[in-house]
Amino acid sequence: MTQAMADAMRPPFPAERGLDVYNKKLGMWIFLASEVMFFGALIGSYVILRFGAAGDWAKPGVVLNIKITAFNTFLLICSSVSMVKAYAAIQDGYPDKLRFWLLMTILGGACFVGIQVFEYIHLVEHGFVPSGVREGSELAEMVAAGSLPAATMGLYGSTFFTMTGFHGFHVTCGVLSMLYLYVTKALPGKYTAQDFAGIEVVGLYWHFVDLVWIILFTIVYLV
Amino acid sequence: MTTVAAASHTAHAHHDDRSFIKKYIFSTDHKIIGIQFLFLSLFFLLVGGFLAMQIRWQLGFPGKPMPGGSLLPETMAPGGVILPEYYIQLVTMHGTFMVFFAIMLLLVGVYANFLIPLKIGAHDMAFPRINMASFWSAFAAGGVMLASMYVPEGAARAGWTMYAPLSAREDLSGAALGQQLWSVSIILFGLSSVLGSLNYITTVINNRAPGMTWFRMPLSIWALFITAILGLLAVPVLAGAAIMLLFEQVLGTHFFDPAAGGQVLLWQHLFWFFGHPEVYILILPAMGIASDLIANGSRKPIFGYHSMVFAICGIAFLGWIVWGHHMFVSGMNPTLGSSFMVSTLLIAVPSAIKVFNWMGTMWRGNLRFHVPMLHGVGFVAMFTIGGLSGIFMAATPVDMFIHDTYFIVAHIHYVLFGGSLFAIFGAIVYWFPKMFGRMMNEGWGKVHFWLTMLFYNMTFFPMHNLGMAGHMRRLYDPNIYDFLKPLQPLNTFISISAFLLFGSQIIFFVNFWWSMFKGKKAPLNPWEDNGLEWTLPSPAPHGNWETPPTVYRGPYEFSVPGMSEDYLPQTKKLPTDREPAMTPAHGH
Amino acid sequence: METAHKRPNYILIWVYLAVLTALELGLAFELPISKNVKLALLLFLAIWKALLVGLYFMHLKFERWNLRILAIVPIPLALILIAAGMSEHIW
Amino acid sequence: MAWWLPAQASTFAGSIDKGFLAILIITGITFVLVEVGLIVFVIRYRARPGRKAHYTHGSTPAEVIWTAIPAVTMVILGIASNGLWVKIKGRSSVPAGAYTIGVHAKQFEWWFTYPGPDGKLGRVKQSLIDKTSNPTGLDPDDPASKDDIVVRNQLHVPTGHPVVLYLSAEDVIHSFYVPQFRVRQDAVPGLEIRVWFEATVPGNYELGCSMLCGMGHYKMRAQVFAHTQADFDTWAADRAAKAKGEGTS
Repeated sequence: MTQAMADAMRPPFPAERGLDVYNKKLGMWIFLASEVMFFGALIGSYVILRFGAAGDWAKPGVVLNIKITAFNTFLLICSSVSMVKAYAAIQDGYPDKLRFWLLMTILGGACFVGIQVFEYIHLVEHGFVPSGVREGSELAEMVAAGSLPAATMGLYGSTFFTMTGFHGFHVTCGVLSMLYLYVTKALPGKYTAQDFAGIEVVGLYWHFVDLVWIILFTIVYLV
Repeated sequence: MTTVAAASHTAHAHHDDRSFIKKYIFSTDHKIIGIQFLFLSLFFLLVGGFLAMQIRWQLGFPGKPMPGGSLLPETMAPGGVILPEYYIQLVTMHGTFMVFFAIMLLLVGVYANFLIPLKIGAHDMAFPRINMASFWSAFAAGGVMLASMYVPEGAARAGWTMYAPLSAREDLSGAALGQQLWSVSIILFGLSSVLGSLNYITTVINNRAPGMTWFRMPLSIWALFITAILGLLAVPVLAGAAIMLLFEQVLGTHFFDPAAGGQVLLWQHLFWFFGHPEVYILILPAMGIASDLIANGSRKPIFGYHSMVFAICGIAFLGWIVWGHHMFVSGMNPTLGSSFMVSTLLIAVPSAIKVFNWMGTMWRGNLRFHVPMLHGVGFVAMFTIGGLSGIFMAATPVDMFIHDTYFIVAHIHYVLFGGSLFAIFGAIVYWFPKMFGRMMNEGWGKVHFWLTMLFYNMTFFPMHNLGMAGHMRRLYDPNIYDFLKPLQPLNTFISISAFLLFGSQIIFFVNFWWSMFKGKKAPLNPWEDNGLEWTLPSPAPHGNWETPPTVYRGPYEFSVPGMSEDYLPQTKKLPTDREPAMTPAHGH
Repeated sequence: METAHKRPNYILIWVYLAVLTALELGLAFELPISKNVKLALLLFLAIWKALLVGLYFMHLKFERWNLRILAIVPIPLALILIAAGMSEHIW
Repeated sequence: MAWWLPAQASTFAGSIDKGFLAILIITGITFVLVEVGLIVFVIRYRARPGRKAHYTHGSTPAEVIWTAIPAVTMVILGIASNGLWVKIKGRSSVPAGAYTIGVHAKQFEWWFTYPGPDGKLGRVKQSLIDKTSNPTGLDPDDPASKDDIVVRNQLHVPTGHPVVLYLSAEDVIHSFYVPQFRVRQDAVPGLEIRVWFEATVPGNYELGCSMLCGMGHYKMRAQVFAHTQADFDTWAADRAAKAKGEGTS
């Protein structure tokens, strides 16, 4: 970022030299550090539980639909690119391009959440629930037939829904805050090449959520 | 709530055009938020104290009807006699309220909020609205926790550490809604804590006044800054664990359920991974505040400022790799036990550095025993006992004997009451003028200090002996055991001392409220201190400074040779001082 | 004053991410390699992707070190927790 | 002596007490040093008119001294304690030929399983647990379980012979604690934890749960009988004969 831009987003109060990053951006990075610990606790519990589990884990793709989730992953990656394009656009001073790319990002995120909700409904219908496998469901029959390991299905359900659920919650928060910025700031054209703090900050959050999904997709769906 | 209503009387001197609600209830001013936190946390301190008195009644006079106990419902204490299930709720809620809602809010909520902008010379926090959200989510968390005591089956009853599976299964604990509300409250509390922490960290990094370099910051600010980092990174782990616990209770997940492959020790690892940094969250700010009080009272620069800073950082760093010492006898891998023992013992080093530096500060000083100084010295004396008794628990073989006995109860109270709470009392008296524009009564403050010191030691010191005799924690009636029967007189003695200790807090309580309305009007700088906050009127106005202060030196320049006064404010420019190389101001 | 920083080619990063995701998907099928090798490869690809997002989209590559430290600090802490938790099962 | 450490009744009770006393001496010296120092400073350096405090920012040699001394002390203490820790709780610490007893903890009672004449504990299965007929879940299909003796709330141990306990918990975490033996170990659901000790003094002791396990935690108590080896053998034979006579375990 250029010095002049950085200065515009600095508080007007003279201060001892800090991190040379404006407050909102620094605050977002600090918040993300705490988010790393939050997801670290959830993912760490999953790793510890799976590592110590008595039996095998269900094979990838048997319970979860990898294809639709792979598409969802792709969607989230695309929305990350559109977010960064929005950021580049306003940095260069094109508010109309910003509006376009931001809208794309919002749509991408909304689709991701929609598909995840669809996936959840589908899974629950098949009998995959946070407590494991629902009695008398399609999956319960598979467990009985031995094509799914009975010993670890409870942990599978617990960890899957907790991790992806909280990720989905974060995506939803991201979509809502981008929508808020889109309506209150981007549409009225309040962002300029000198002041686009909101876009950069929400972008950082959005990329972080994408980053978490990249890890989750690999360790939950593919391993 | 009384807390907010009372805030309204505090500052009528500065009339600005904000409405009453904006000014005192949904305020974004860090000082008002700090005062809100003060009322909230003092309220919970009182609640926690009441619970402790009930615990002590049962232990001192087991099975006897408690005075006023007939007011409690049949499900808690029929005829005033405490029931076992109510007793473990008392134990659980006393720990929860005191750790999360009293001490942590008093230090991190009140003093981080109130002091950071004032002491580094900022207008306000970096994110005032997030700051307000932090208070209101703490308020909600406290409300939920308080409400959980009034649901039909009563409050959570698995101890403040909430060990699963007892906490996770209602058929084993006997409480469903109470346990769930505990989890919900802790999740809200985690949110509040993260919002607060990110605010404190950003403010300290970016919003220091010109000349306020890192090594000119008061130790209280250093401690609060490091504490905020600990809170930022540790509390999300607790929130994650509490979420898993809530899902276990509500959705029937299996994280901690061995029958379905879950792991019981996972909860303990998560809880103590948060819990040990939490212990330092509860003591580091008290150490920082005590440093400020002792330097001021000794009229001497703090001894070894840099090593004090490094000791704070060292404690914070070691705090991440010692959590296993809470789990030596939990069935944890014994090799981990060995490594956790070594890292735990090493914490004695920075703690010793701090104690000796406080003594070094007093050495050849000119000690003024105002009430805050008394509390500062009391802090050092009592924290030393708490720190030393920790070494017994750190040594694994000895811990095997005294783990989960009253020895650990004595230890934690020496650190949290003798340490943190003494520093907090000192801090309240010390910054009372900046908060409310009046001084607290000096004489009654001294009476309160000495009575507290006396009864506090009478209450908690004998607990070491209880623990050495093998008295387990959280026993409803120790007389079940033959070998504990001879300890009953000691337990009764402790209980009577505890009642007297609680009684002497009334003095503080009355002094606090009386001084708020009738106390002596406070001058600008009643303690003749160097800090930036003392250049402001008492109480400090909204927005703090019209023009930012410029800082020329560290905060502990007392008794500088050649000066007529024995203090030298940070903002006073001497002919030899150079202007700081500050970053220029930028307009919009 | 100019755009002193080099702006990365975001579309190229996007192509990278898409290709790496496709590679991961390929690894999810039954392959004649051991489970551990597969796990290592998948983790490697995931970390690569995560680094691409962190370094380019979140601009960590163009930030000062003190901001990078902020982003890195929590990771070893989380790893310590995981390592201790896992060590319960290997003694 | 009720306010001091309880009597020593196991082989490592003496070592643990020595560790306790060593730490008590180290901390005691520090305690006296600090508290007396504080009192002296408070009196000697109290404010008097016309006096000014000595202006100093510290002293590096002093910092080095009070960093180094605690550091060295703590490292020595750690090394010394670790030997004892490994001896008591280490992976391969259980002495060969130790007498095996199964301990099953549940809300709010202790169940002890003695191996009987064959010296082997039968297999247990959580799924077989029945409150009245099979409180510890002993598997009747295992030949080793046929002669096992199951006793509620009474732990009998021989003196002069190491005993290894296999701790299990049925519902929540409990903690096995006999103060005179200086031994404590949590019993954790889902884990089988070994803990050993060797009683030295015959007598009656008390075993308590030291981990909050629910509203009956306070009364989760069992009696411990440390017998001489001869008495213990008589007791065990007696119980075995009784069990045979009843035809059930």
